[in-house]
Amino acid sequence: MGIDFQLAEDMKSQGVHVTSFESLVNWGRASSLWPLQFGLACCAIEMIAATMARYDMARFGAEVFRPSPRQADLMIVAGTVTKKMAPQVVRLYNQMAEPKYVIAMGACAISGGPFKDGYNVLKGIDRFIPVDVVIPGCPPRPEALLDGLLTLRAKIAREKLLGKHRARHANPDGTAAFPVPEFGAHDLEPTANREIWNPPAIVRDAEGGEA
Amino acid sequence: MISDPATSLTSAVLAPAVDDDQLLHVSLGPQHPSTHGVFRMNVVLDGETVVRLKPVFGYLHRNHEKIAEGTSYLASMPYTDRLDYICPLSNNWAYARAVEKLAGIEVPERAEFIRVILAELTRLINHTAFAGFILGDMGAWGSALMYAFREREKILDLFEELTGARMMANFMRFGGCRNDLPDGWSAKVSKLVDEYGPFLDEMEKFLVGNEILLSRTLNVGSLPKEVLINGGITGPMLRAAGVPYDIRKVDPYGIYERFDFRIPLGATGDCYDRIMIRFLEMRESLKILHQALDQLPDGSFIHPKAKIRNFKPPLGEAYARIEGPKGELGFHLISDGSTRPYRYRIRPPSFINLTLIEDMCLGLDLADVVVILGSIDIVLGEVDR
Amino acid sequence: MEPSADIKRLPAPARWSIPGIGLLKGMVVTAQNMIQSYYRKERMTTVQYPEERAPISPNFRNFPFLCYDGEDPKAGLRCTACTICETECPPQCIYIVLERDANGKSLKRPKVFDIDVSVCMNCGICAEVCPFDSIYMDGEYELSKQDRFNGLLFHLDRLAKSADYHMKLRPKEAGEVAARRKVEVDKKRAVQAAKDAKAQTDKDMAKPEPTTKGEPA
Amino acid sequence: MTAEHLTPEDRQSPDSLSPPDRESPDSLASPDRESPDSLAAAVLARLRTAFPRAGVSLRTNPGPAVQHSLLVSPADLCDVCRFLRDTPDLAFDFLSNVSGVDWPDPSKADAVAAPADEQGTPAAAAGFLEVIYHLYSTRRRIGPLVLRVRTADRLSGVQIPSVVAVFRSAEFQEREIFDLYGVEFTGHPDLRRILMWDEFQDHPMRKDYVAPDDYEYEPTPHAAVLEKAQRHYVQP
Repeated sequence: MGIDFQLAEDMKSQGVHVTSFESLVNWGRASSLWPLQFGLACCAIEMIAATMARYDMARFGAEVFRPSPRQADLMIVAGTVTKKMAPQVVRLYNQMAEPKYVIAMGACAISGGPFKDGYNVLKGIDRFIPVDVVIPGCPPRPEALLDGLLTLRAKIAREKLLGKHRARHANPDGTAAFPVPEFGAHDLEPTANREIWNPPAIVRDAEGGEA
Repeated sequence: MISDPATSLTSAVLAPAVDDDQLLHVSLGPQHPSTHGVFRMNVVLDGETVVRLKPVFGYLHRNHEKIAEGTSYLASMPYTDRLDYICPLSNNWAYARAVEKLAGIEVPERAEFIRVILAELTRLINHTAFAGFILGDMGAWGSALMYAFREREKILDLFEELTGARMMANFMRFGGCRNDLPDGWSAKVSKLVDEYGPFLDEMEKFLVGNEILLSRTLNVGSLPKEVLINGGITGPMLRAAGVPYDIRKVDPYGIYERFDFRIPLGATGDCYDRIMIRFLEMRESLKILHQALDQLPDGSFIHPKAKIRNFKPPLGEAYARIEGPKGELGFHLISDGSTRPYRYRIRPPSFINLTLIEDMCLGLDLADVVVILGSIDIVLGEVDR
Repeated sequence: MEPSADIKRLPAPARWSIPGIGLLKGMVVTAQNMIQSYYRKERMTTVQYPEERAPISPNFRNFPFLCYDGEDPKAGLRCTACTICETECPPQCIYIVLERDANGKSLKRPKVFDIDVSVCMNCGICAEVCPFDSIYMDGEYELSKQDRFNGLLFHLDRLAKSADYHMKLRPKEAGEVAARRKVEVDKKRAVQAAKDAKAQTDKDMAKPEPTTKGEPA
Repeated sequence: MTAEHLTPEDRQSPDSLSPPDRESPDSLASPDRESPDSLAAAVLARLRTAFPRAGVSLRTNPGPAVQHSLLVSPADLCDVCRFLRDTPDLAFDFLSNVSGVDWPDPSKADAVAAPADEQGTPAAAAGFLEVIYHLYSTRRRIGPLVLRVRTADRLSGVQIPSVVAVFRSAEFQEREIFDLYGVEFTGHPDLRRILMWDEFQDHPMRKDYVAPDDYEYEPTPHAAVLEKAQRHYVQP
């Protein structure tokens, strides 16, 4: 179905641009990712710094921070997600229209980070919503956020619109909304969405090494 | 004179003028562009007028105090960076000071100078970013913040060169600092300090006469002095109302007694004063920086007997406070003689400065709430800890 | 005496002398900034990131790496698996297992050395407390991944970096460390040599000298 | 509208916003600064004369900080605070900090804040919760004056009178202590959980709190975390 890459390049040199519908759609999506204006903690300051003059996220078409989830394509989870905040984050994600992407920026959003032992800290937002790109660091430099954005763009460019491995948003049966956890007496209920959160089992031998 | 400042305003909280079903209940936050993070306010409106305002906290409650009670004294130092994440070095200093008080550690002179320089640079960062953020709250999202962050990046580059991180410095140690100043660093700071005055002029020209800013801030959110003191308000908020209370002067710590600077005061304590007082404080910070850089002595940057590992302060407790950029930042530590603090409590200025937010907002419009919240200058990492 | 206020104000009518003059003044500042951004260096702040990178201070620390001497990352590893960094690490993102030989004797090197960079808070305490000059902070920051579980748990092979890399990253610090280590190694070598020589002389002393005797005249 | 703003001349020069010379910086310094170790004892003497029957005793701090404290019985707390605030020559008008402390082992509490004389209340048999107040005087520029109040026990006798009616700044801090330690402040106008959600039932800052188990994926565990993580390990 695709076009021969070499042929396309040859034609480009003669001024004829040929592309597949899929790459055109993906190019459009990747080039104007509007993030949700949503800062949680320290990483949000670096996120703001990334949008400011020095790093200028506008060069990647991602400077239009939208205060409403309905208008946003990208959720940058920038900071610690506490258990008290987690239902709101999931709800905001559910309110975003497909196609939607999530960047977990910084240690806290990925895994709870330095605060993971806290009683009110969620150990990674990937327990409740699918995360596309993770950016380690505490906080990551603004350049690292831009690098994460480029990783996401590369991922979007490879997305399939049809077939078995098509993207979630291209699948009519795919879920767009994920269950929102409820506040329990001691913890969130449920503590994770088992459908999307399946960490690898850690196997240790008697000495503690990896078996 | 108010006879009992604590109760005068709580009793003055107006009874709703119309029937309850006529009132509009609005939840501002936790995801809201002008709540400075994940802060939430449940506002009850009669038309546009605020008749009730209840802040809701805890969306960024990261259990710093609990984590600190389970780990060594040193390991809490990088966590203090993440309290008020706009000014980590002030937090470092407050914590280091509390531990030094708890264990009776002396700090060498050079380290004190380095600390003063860093704390005042942090104040510049905070107040500059404040000016950008509050303009964003008034609808000028963009220009002011861009200028503020442009200058902030210059200071962050200096921090990165000295401490190794743009924001999370983890720089101070009990009895000094982690490392000495790199070659040529103080010359760079001098250059920055020289260039900062013109930037402040530009920023003032940009803001001060602006009619929109004036009409949004004049006579908005002021309270009597006695009420503010009783409500635990500290920092620029209190000084904007004309109370000469700055811990650098009234309870001097470090080497602030050696420097010549003034405490700028406001008159009414409305939002306009709160913005302007920060510009004046930045000018004073520049003065302190000039003096500190001129007098910077040679010597050791850390006490030679300072311990990094297995640090055990003696039995006892200590409360130490510094004048953070947002107000009085205190640490209350209780040691039971082991390597871990028995009680580790932070007195967060942002949190306690919010005590009177309802009193400030009552009877004003919803749009004023956003400006008042911005003028309090909170950082959620410190509010919820 | 109540101190006077520093923020002065004018009575109301003066404020409205020319409506909008304050706004215009602000706009002049914006216009100046815009125009200057084409020719004044301090106003041209944008760094065209993926194509060019702003100079980053050699002091910048992001994640730790393990330093090894020589060519072989396994043999030259300075780490002795003492677990000081593991215990001091504030967010507990380091995991070390000591390697032992068949008899259970410590080989003084790590069998497993994992750092979970999805937890690491870049504080640098591990590098600060390491007594063996083994762990240092790296300046690498372009580490975004699509998979947290496989991409962000760094094992020994990913963490080990040569002393030359350290030297390139932070010449000043690495130079000092190298000089100190050289002195130590020399000292150790001298001590060892002295010990060997002593052992040799002891051996020689203990033994009678048959060679000279049996030597034909 | 009675709006005013900066004079145009004021905005000309960089230092224009500051008046030339208001006062020398020294005038802000303390007129009568007392050393912190004598402060608690001096205040205690005043309290003894004012409230002869109040349960107030001195507790010494063994550490180098020498911030001695006054142990106040819960019943007298509000009267003592109001006296400290309203007496002109004391004028402790600023309640800076309120800390909660959990003492399951009461002997530890007495080690940190040792009874100064025999009059000090004998150590409680069971553990208790403690609330510590740090008072300052903005007018006299002295402090901190440390007050401590103890609950009867850690289970049901956790009531302490609220000082919000005297110091507004205690409002959110008392709510926080109620939330995290479970001290019930009687008379507090709005005693609800502040940091945790309303349905939450535990008091997480207490020493015996057990955090929920979410240690399924811990690739780098050791010490206490290792024990928790091991429960989720798959045996090879």
